[in-house]
Amino acid sequence: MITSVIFFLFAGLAIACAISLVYHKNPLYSAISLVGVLISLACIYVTLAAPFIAAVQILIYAGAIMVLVVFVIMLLNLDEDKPVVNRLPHLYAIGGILGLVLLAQTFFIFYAVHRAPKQAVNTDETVGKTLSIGAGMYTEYLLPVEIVGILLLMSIVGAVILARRLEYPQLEIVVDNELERRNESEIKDEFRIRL
Amino acid sequence: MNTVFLADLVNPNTSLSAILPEMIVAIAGTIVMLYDSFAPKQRVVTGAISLVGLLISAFVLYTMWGNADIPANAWGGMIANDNLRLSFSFVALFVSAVTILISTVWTERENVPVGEYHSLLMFATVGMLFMASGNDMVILFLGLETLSIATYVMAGLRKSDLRSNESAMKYFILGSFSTGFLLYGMALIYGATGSTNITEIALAVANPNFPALLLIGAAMLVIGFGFKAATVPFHVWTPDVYEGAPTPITGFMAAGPKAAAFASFMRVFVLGFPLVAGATASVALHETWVTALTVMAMLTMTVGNIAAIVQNNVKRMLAYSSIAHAGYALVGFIGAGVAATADKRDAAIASVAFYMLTYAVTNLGAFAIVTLLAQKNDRRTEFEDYNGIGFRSPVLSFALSLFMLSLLGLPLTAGFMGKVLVFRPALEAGNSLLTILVVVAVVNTAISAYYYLRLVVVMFFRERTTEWLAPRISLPLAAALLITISGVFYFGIFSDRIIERFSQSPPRAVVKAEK
Amino acid sequence: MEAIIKSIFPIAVLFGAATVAFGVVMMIVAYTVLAERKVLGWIQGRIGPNRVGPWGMMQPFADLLKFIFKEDIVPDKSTKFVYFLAPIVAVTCALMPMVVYPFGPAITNIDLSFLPYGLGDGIKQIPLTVAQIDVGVLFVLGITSVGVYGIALAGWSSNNKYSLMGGLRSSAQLISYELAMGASIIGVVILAGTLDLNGIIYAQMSSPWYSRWFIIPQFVGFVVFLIAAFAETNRVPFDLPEAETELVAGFHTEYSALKFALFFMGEYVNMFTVSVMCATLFLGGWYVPGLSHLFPVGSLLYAVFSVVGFLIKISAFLFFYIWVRGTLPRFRFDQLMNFGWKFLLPVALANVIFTIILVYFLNS
Amino acid sequence: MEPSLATYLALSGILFTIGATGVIFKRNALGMFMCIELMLNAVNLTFVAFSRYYADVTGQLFVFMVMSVAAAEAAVGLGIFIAFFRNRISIDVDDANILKN
Repeated sequence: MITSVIFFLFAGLAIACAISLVYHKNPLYSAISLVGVLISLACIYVTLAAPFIAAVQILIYAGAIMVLVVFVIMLLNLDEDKPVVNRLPHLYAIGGILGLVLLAQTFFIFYAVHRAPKQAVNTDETVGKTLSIGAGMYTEYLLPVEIVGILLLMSIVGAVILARRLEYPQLEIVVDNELERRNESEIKDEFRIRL
Repeated sequence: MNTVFLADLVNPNTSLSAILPEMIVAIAGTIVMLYDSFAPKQRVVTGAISLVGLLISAFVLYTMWGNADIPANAWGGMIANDNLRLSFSFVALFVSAVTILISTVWTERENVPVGEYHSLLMFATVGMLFMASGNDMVILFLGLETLSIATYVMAGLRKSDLRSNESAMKYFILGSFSTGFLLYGMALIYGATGSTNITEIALAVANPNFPALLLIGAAMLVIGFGFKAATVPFHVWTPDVYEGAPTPITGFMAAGPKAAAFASFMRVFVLGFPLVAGATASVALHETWVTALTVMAMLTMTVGNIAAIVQNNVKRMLAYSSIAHAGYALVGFIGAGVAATADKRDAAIASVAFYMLTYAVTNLGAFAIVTLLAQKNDRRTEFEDYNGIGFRSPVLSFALSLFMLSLLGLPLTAGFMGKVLVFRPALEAGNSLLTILVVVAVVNTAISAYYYLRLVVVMFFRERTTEWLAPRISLPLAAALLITISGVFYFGIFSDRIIERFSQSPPRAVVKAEK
Repeated sequence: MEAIIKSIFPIAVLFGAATVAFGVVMMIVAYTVLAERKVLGWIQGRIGPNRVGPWGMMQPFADLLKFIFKEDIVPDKSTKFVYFLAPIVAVTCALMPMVVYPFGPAITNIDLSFLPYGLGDGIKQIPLTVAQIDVGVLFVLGITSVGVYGIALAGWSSNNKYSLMGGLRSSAQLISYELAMGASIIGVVILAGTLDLNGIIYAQMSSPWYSRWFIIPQFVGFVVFLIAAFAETNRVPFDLPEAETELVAGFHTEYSALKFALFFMGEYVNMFTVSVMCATLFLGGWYVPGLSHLFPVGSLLYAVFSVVGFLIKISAFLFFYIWVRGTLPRFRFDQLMNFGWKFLLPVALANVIFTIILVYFLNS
Repeated sequence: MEPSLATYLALSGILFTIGATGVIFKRNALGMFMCIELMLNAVNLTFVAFSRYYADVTGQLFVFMVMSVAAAEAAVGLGIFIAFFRNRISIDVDDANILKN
C-alpha cells in the first residue's frame, strides 16, 4: 500500500519533471527539473529494495554530475535560448516520429511484460543491500571496476586538457578569427571578458 | 570465505594472462601520462613509449593464438578468448601504432598537448581491445565508452580551431545519444534473458523469459552499434565529425573505432543471438536481425557511395567512403550470421577482421598523406588543393593513388582481397537475399570508382593554380608510409596467411561461464 | 476503526519520532547561535547578548521574531521561482539527514502491552533513531551534497554579481571538499564493515581496546574530516562564499527576513550534522565506555545517559567550531583550492590505503 | 494496485521517450546533454527493476557502472562545451555550423 503510494507519487513527479526539463528554454530550469527527476528516481529505487543504488544516485547524479552542470551554466552565464532562426524544420518531424515510435514501444513492452506468465517476484531482501553490492563488485565485477578506474583516470586527463585556458598567442588568433567571422564589434568587449 | 566482512566471497578467477594485452597497453598509457606530467612536451619519448607498449602487446597477443592455457571462465566469464577477439585486437593495435607514426607530423607542427594525446590514444586502444575481448555486455559497454570518451577529447584537441571544437561537440552529443540506445538495448536483453553474459544469452535465446523484449532490445542494440560503426541511417554524424577533427585523428576514427564497433556488434549478434533450430523465439530473432542488417548494409553502401561522389573535400569524401566500407564489412558480418557450421562462422568472422585490417592499412596510408598535405591548421583538404601535385611530389601522389585504388578494390591490392573474402561467405549461404546483397555491393564498388579515380585524375591531370611547396617527409611518416604501402601489397598477395591465422581459434574446453 | 488505527499507527509513530527529533535539533541549534555569540564575546573580551531573559537566554526567540516581522525584500530583476526555491532547498537538505542520526541505543526492556488494540505486540524495542537504513553514511553525504544547490541557486537568482561570485565560489568549494570528506570516511567504513551509522557505533563497541573509538586508528581520517567539515559548512577559516570584505555577504546578499533566516538556520543545522557525524564516526557516537557496568544494557537509564554522552560529544565539536571562528583568519580562494586538492585529498587517500593494509595484516 | 515489473518498465520507457525526443527538440548543447542523462536514468531504472525481478545483483552493479561512466562523460562533455563556448560565446548547436551539413 505504502509502496504503491510512493511509487505513483514519485513516478508522476518524475514524468512531470522530465517534461519540464524538455519544455523549459532556460538551461538552469532544465537542470533543476532534471535534479527533480533524479531524486524521484532515487525514491523509486527505494521501493525496488535497492537502497544502495538510491543513495549513490543522489550522491553521484544529483550531488556531483548535476552540480557540475549547474556550475557550468552559472560560469558561462547562459541566457535563455534565442528564438529559432535557422532551425531545420525537418528535425521536429524526426523528433515527433521518434517520440511516437518509442512511445509505441513502451506500450508494447508494458503489454508484453504484463501478459507474460507471472513468475513470482523474487523477494530476496539481501540483494541491493550494501553487502551484496560490495561482494558483487569485488568478485563478479572485479574487471569492470578496474576498467572504470581507467576510464575515470582518462576522463580526468581529457577534461583538464579541454577546459584549460588557451595560451595567449593562440587566444588572440581565436578572438580575431571569430570577430572577423561575425563582424559584430559590439560583442568585442564582452568576448574578451568571457575569455 | 572471508571472515572480516562476514560475507561469502568467492575468489574470482583473476587470470591476468587472459587480459595481458589490455594490461600492457593500459600500463604504457599510464607511464606516458606520468612521464608527461614530470617532463612535459617530450613528444619523441612519449611516442616511443606508446609504440613499444603497443608492440609488446601485439607480441603477447601473437603468443596467445596457440595458447590453450587461458581459462575460458577468466574473470567470471567476462573475457572471451577466440579468433574474434584475437584478430580484432590485432587490428586495433595495428591502427594505434600507425596512428602514432602518422600524428608525429601533426604534433610537431601544432601546439598540441602531446603527452596527453599519446596517453589518450593508448587508453582508447585499451577500450578497443576490451570491445574485442569482452564476453559480457558490461565489458563491451565500458570498452566502448573508454574508446568513445578518449575519441571525443582527441577530436577536440585543437582547441583554438572552431572546426575541431564543433566536431568534438557533435561527436560527443550524438555519441552519447547512441550510447543511451545501446544501454537500453542491453537492459532489455538483460531483462529478457536474465543475464548480461554473451555465452549465457546465447543459451537463453532459445527460451527467453520475455521474447518480445529480446526483439526490442536487439533493435536498440542495432541502433547503438550502428552509430558507432557509422552505418546508414545512423551515419549522420560521420562527415561533420571526420571533417572537423584533426586529420590523423580522423584516420584513427575511421579505422580503429569502426573495427572495434564491428567486433562488439558481431560478438553480440553472431555469437549472442545464434540460430537455435526449433526454438521459435530464437528463429524469429535470427531472421529479423539478418534481414534488418541486410537492408542496412544495402543502404549503407549505396548512400555512402552516392554521397561521396558530390564531395569537394577530401576528408569528407573519405568519410563517406568509410561509410560505404562499413556496408561492405556488414556483408561479411551477415555471412557469419547465416553460416551453417562453427568453422564457417569463424572463417566469416576472420574475413570481416581481415577486411577491417585491409581497410585500416589503406585508409591510414591515405590519411597519412592527407595529413602531410593539409599543412598547418589542417587547411588544405579540398580537392582543389590537390590540383596538379602529381609530378611535383611523385612519391606522395603515387602512394595516394595506390591507396585510392586499394580502397576501390583493384586486384593485387589489399582492398581487392578484402572484398573477395568478405563477399564469399554471403554467397556461399545460397540465400537469394544475400545474393542480391552481394550484387548490390559489386555495383556499388563500380560506382565508387568515380570518386576514387577523380582524386587521381585531379592530382595528375589538372593544372596547379596556386604555388606548391612540396612537404618534407619526416622519418616516422616515411615509416608509416612504408608500412602501409607494403601492407597494401602484402595483404593483397599473401592474404591466405593472414586469414588462416585469423580463423584459427585457440582450443577451448568448456564455454559455459562460471557464475 | 481498529484496522485504520493499526495501519496508521506505524506512520504516526514515524511522524512523531521525526517531530521529536526536529524539536530537539532546533532547540540545540537555537542555543548554538546564542552560544556562538556569547563565546565570541568572551574571546573578544565582551559580554555578548545579555538583555533578553536571564543571561540573554531568550535571545534566539527574540531573533526569530525579528526575522519574521522584518520586511521581505525581493530584488526586482531576480529570477523569482529560483529565488524562492533556493532557501527551501538549503534548509530541507540541512534537515533531511536528521532522520538517520543515531541519538542513542535502543531501549529493549519495555512493555508496550498497555497500548490499545494490541498495537504494542511484536515491538521488541524502541530504537532512538527515526529511520535505521542500510546506507546511512551515504545518505548523509548525498543529502548534504544536494545542499550545494541552495547556495548556488541563491547566488545565481539574485541577479547580483557579488552573489553570483559567492555562489560560484561556494559550489567550487563544496565540490572540492566533499571528495576529501568522503575519502576520509572510507577508513572508518573499512574498519566497521558497514555503512549504517548505528552499525558503526556497534562496531566501535566491539572493537579491541586500542580501537575502541575510531579516532585512535583513524586519527588522520579524523583530522581530514574535521577540516573538510569546516569547509562543507562554510565556517571560518573557509567562509569564502560570504567573505564580507570581498563579496558583501556572498550568496545571500539579496536575501532578507525569513528567507535569510532559513539560510542562517540551514547553516547551523549543517554544523550540527557534521558534529553528529564526527562524534558517531570517530568518537563512538552514543557509546560511553563503562556505562554498561552502571546500568543494564537496554534499560531506559542506560539510553538516557548514552544520549547525554552523545550530546556532550556534539557540544564539544560545536564549541570547537566557535573557538576556531574566534581565533583563525580566513584563507584566500586559491589557497583554499590548493589546500583541498593538493594536500587534503592525497592525505585522505593515503589514509585509505594505510587502513586497508592495516586491516589486511590485522586479519591475517 | 501494487506496482509490478510492467509498471516500472512503462515508467522507464516513458522517461526514455521524453529524453530521446528532448535531445532532438533542444537547441542548447547543455540541454541536450541533460536529456541524454535522462535517457541513461531511464535505462538504470530498467536495470534495477529487472534486478529486483530476478533477485540478481548484476543489474544493480551494471547501474553502478553506468553512473560512473555518466560522471566521466559529464566531465569530458562539459570540457568540450567550455572549449566551444570560449570560441563562440554560445553553445547553441545551431551555431555549430562551420562544417557543412
